[in-house]
Amino acid sequence: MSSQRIPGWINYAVVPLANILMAFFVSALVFVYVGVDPIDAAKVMWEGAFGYSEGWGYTLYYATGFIFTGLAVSIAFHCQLFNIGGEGQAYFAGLGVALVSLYLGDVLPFWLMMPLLIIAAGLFGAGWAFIPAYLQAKRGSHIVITTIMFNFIAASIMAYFLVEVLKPPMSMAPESAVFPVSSWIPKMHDFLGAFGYEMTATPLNLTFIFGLICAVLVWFFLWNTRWGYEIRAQGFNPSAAKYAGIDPIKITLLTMAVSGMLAGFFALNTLSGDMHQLKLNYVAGFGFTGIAVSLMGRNHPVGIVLASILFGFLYQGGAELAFEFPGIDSKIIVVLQGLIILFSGALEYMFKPSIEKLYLKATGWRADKEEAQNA
Amino acid sequence: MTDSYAIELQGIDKKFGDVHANKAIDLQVRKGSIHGIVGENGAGKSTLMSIIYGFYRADAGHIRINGKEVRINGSQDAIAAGIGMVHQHFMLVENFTVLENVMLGTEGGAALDKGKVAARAELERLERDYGLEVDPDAIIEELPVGLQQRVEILKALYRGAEILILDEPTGVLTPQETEHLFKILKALRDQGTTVILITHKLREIMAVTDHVSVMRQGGMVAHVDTVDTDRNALAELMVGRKVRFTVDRIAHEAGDVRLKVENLVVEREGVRLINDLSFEVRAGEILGVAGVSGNGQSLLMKVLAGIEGFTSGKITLNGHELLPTTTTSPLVVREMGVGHVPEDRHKMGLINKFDAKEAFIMGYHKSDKYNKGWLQDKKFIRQDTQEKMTTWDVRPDDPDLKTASFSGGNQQKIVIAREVEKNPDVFLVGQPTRGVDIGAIEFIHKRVMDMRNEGKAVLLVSVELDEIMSLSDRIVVMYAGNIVGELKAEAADEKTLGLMMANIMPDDVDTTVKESAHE
Amino acid sequence: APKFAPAVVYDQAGKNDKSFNEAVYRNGVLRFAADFGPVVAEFEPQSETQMEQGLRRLAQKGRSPIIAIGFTFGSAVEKVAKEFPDLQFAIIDMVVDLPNVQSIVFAEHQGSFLVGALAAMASETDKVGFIGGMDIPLIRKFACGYAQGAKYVNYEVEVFENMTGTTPAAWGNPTKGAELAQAQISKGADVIFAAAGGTGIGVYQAAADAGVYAIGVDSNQNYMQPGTMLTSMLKRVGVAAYDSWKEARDGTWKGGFKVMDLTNGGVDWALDDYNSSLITADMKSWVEEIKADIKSGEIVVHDYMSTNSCEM
Amino acid sequence: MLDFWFSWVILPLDSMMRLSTPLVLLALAGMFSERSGVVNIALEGKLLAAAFASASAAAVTGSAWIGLLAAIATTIMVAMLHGFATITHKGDQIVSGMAINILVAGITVILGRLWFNQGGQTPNLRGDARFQGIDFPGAAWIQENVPFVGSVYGEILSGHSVMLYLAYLMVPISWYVLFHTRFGLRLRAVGENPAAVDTAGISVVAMRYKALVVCGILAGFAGTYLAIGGNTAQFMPNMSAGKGYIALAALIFGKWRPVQAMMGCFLFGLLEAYAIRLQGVEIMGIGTVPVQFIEMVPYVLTVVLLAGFIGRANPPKSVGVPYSKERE
Ligand SMILES: Nc1ncnc2c1ncn2[C@@H]1O[C@H](COP(=O)(O)OP(=O)(O)OP(=O)(O)O)[C@@H](O)[C@H]1O
Ligand SMILES: Nc1ncnc2c1ncn2[C@@H]1O[C@H](COP(=O)(O)OP(=O)(O)OP(=O)(O)O)[C@@H](O)[C@H]1O
Ligand SMILES: [Mg+2]
Ligand SMILES: [Mg+2]
Repeated sequence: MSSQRIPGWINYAVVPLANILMAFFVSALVFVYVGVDPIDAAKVMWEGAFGYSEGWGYTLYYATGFIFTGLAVSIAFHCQLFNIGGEGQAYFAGLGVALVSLYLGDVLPFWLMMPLLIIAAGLFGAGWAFIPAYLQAKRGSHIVITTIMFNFIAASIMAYFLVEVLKPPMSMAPESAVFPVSSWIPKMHDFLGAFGYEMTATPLNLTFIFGLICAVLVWFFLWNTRWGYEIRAQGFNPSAAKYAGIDPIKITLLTMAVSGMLAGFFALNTLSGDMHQLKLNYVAGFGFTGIAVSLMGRNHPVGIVLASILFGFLYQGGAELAFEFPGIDSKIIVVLQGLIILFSGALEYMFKPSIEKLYLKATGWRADKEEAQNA
Repeated sequence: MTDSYAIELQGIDKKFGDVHANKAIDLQVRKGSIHGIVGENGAGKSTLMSIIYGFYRADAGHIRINGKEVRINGSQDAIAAGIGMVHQHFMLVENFTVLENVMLGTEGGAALDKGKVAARAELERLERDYGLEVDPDAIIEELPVGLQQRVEILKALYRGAEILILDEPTGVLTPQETEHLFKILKALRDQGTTVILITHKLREIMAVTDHVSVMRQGGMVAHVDTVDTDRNALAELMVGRKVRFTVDRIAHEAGDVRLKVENLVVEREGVRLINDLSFEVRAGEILGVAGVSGNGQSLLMKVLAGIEGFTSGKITLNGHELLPTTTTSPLVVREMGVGHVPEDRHKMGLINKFDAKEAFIMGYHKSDKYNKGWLQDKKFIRQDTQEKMTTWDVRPDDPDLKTASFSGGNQQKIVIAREVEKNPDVFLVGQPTRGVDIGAIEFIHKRVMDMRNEGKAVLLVSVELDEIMSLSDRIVVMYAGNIVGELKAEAADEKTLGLMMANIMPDDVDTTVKESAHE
Repeated sequence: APKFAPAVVYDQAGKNDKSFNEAVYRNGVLRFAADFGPVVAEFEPQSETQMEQGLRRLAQKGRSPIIAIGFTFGSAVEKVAKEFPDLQFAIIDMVVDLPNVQSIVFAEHQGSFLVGALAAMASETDKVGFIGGMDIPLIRKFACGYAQGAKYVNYEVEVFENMTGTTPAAWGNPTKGAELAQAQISKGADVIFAAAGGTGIGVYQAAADAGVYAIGVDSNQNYMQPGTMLTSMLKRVGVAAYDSWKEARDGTWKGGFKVMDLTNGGVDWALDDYNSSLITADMKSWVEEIKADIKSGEIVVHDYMSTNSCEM
Repeated sequence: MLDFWFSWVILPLDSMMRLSTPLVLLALAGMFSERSGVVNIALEGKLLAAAFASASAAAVTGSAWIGLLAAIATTIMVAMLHGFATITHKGDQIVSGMAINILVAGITVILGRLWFNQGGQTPNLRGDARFQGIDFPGAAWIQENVPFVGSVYGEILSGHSVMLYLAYLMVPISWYVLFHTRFGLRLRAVGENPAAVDTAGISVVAMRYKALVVCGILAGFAGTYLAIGGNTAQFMPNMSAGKGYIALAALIFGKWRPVQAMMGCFLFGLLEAYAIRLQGVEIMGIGTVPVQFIEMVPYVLTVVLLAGFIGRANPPKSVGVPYSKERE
């Protein structure tokens, strides 16, 4: 339609930017209302997130988590599947990571643990996504509702495991024992330190690199393999996909399994990379935020990496805000998040027509000419 | 004189994004007349009617009803102005009863139960007066399409429409039903109702209308009185030049049986949609399948193409036997040497958001030719696409252009090129010229005929009788999931086929052909 | 010793939970501020991750001593204290065996014994209730002490016991608390002790609505439903925090194990204007007598956590 | 025997009545919205917003009824935001629902903290500032003197707040509105085939907004019950605790019909009542029951139902699809 005359950068850069700015603007109003100068707050957040190497470390650490949950949501989106279950999939994957780390960590060396952990996280995440996928593909259940339900089911199961199975005797907190060191993913500062680069200690770990690799792989997978072709075909037009011999059941299962696997990798960053033990509710909403990340990143790996960094900034900057302004609630970041999802997801189309119109107006003489030529 | 017009349109203009669906349309419809509107697919007929009915809002222009300028901002304004419309795609709530559908919007008060009593009485009166019987308590989704359409007409009458717009009402009707409908329309006209009728069937235009307007590419190109024109003249007005309906046919002997269907049964949720169907197609012949849509032709094509399974019977495709237990898929069927041009290019044949490169490998995307190990061979795909686009004269010949950006005719060329280039022995073709212009039609018809001449077995499904008659060697007619008769092309004429489509066997038709197919 | 720069990290319930955390805030932070100026840095984490981040963040700023409120901080304190061996840490309700960590634990069983005794004295139905928050040994310790106290006063007393949940969510579910209280009241309980954090708010409300007594926990919660709050079992976490900071300020801070019990006033029962009319002189003298007996060792209250069971 | 009956039948049923109340109201709220074609995973946020508004307004004015009005006004506003995104701007209904849930979870705490300075809680309410239990005539006497059934009247039916009775009254009212009024007919139609409604001269946009207003009102009642109508007397952060999703599950369970949805709520309420009571309790012969498994039953049941294992749950046909006349 009219998008033919609108260049891509309007859609992929200007519109999302306008949406974010709107979200920032509204949250600035909230800041003013609670008595904090939004400019000061922004400064604190910026400084805290990017101003020094520790801030960077935290920002990228959070971003790593979002890369996984964002990619997970996006790959499902390409198949027109709305996977709201990233939260549960990441959570459940934690169980896989914990079991492997706790039971094999003492026996196996680091270099064997790493692939095992990746497999465990991926398998458990994929497994938890597989059931809703199967039910959608075979029985026609609505994947959105099923995955929401599976988040709750995962929460109950994990509570059971943490309280009744994994909690060391005599310990009161619902968390597992600390994993053996051989199952720890090296921290970035240790890793860089080995090469002589100094960096402050932060939770940022090598999973970040793995996240970037995953983003590249997802790109290859979606746009350069026959499976990606099938996923997108199925997403755009299921009946045409069927005509082309694409098995909707297989593709749904494949897509959700890959999506769940990516969500599962979240466990690597947080558990193997930083916490070194399984804790109750350790995903802490990252799975849900993945939806916002994916929306903002326009479901493209490059966009998702950028959006992840933005959200990493919000998280780290937000924590920083809570340190600097003890009076304000760090829930304000939750508000900001909600606004970003609202404006760049739900109200995605609010500014689009006016921005397009503006663009057309600015380049109006050309469009008119085009029409004149056509006539 | 103004007040002798029920509807006057002046300068109606409408764009959907870049699609200029209506360009400065002027139209006058005389009170108490039946006014036909014709034009190719996509000419803008439905859009124009929807504007009159307030479903869309025009970007510019004036509407006058009975001489008075009105602003129609929504369907409620149109209804208030006495306009009723039967849409091309029915506007019924499927899980509601007939009565509920009819009263929706004119419930007669906030409490439903009282209104229902009154509505039932009025509905029953209308049904009696116009011979439009339907059970008021029947659930819509359980009614056959013919009856659903009655409900649509009843809805309009119930609202007291003085101007009735019907958008392609006969597409889903049998000839008798069409006949009956036309009787009603004439009765309505004689009582002073104004009727606007959109149809593609020029025969119908000649039979029932008083005046005709012709649309082409969003514009209004002619207004004529029906008595002053004929089919050929209308066809010429529609496409802008002389139309040639026939394709040259070389006489030759058909070869071996390439496609054989024996006692095919397809059931869905306990309903037999295809009922004990048998036929065969030989190399070098075109078997045409005629029938009112909805009689199982589409399903038959899907089953043959491996998209859907079947319940019992046997299919032999190019020497490969398929039983209900055989695991097939469109991919497997293609491997057996079958090409398939689906009925609906937007729903099946293409993916609007894919670019031409991707469109050209649909269904063949797994073949080794297009893949190098795990990755697709993008360079080769591009080059291959480029070549095909050039040979098939697809315009513009840009492999990176999104499918949606091609015109209908060129989109259809892409689909046909993709399937023909694989050189299949069995060629399944559904509605190959739906919504494409006459130039493309000639081109496509010629290619289908070439396939026959090259010795392929072609199965052609079409609702266009002209198309069926000009291409086929033999014609079978489907009704309610079965073949009700077979004709040699020479013996076929519209009247005979029409009767057969309504399951009425003219005396001179040899209905024994069906049995002989069993041998 | 490191530079004195005190700090506190609350648990996820936040400093206004009207109970455990609030006790630290009111009787620790505010009192310390009143005495020495606003020097204590506070942090309220929003998530599991932020608990550790908050601790580390305060440590990186050179804060010392840093007090972590609650056993949920166990592993975080252990990790961060190891990373910053030169700083001082303290943790409440948990033992972290590091030289730079002060582990402060309370003799909750003793305090619970006292309020259990009071409950039995006040009960007319001879049925009393206990509602715990998260089902963990620590809360079982409260329950067990409470039951012992009640039975000590009246062997006939029946004690209903319910827990709210198994996860930290159990600390903040007043609806569930009220449901459990109503059930116990319907079964005849006329005094209910809640050791359940924010969940207790619902318990006290339900008791007030039904006109029966409730007993508060950690802070003095007598003010919350005047007239039906029989008393509160005081667990002076605020005092413990205050003391820890003060020791550091005075240079007498030591790592290791610190028990707060009846003897040093770490636990107690509350009597103030809100409940003075509910506690008769007899009750008061009897409970004070029991208190003295526990201090002297005449009464030995069994500690659930010593055997992981309420059986002696 | 009588004791067992009382402890394990009567009291859980009594609990169920209270625990199901917000669910019933929310499920009805969801029903109106989904029947009109707007998927409502924002119920959670609407509930929370209403709870906060009612408790705040009641705290400030001292009147529970003003609390109710404030809650209704607030949820209507939230519903309008939802409508603005999904109806006016054709935004994704699920994404906007998520946005609302997250936004409300944050904003209630911030405002609560700012206004009342109690860590996001609102002050504890007394007297007229909350809805209190109403005892039916002779409830205590009947309960005492009529064995078994007396407690049904005295314990289960009597003694709840007016909000609870209002909530259950909403069920027949909703049923009547949905199936026996013009509004209901149009509502059901617009969720099935909005184009049919449009061409019948009814504005789809207006219908959906109206449905969301009704949804807002009912969610307002739900939140009010949660905060000041049941046995709590204040707002606490995140006190909705997933009830919005359970209500959604009950709605699906009830196949988008009011009475059946209420039954679903009863089932889930009863399960919760047992889960609460079984926490950490030793049952002879079994030991302690892991209540986590009881807690997840509603979710599992919903999944099983959606998969068609126990009958089909056919949602309104156009639910989740923004109504647009433009193709593609
Ligand atoms: N809602 C819509 N959104 C976008 N484009 C539309 C819409 N409706 C129609 N169009 C486009 O406008 C043009 C005119 O369509 P319209 O349906 O009016 O044609 P028509 O003459 O009724 O064709 P047919 O004979 O196939 O019914 C076509 O190009 C069509 O694709
Ligand atoms: N559903 C639709 N939504 C939007 N645009 C459409 C839709 N269907 C068709 N179009 C666009 O409308 C235009 C007209 O479509 P149509 O299929 O009638 O082809 P056409 O223009 O008549 O082709 P040709 O010129 O080859 O006959 C094309 O540009 C097509 O891409
Ligand atoms: Mg049309
Ligand atoms: Mg055309």
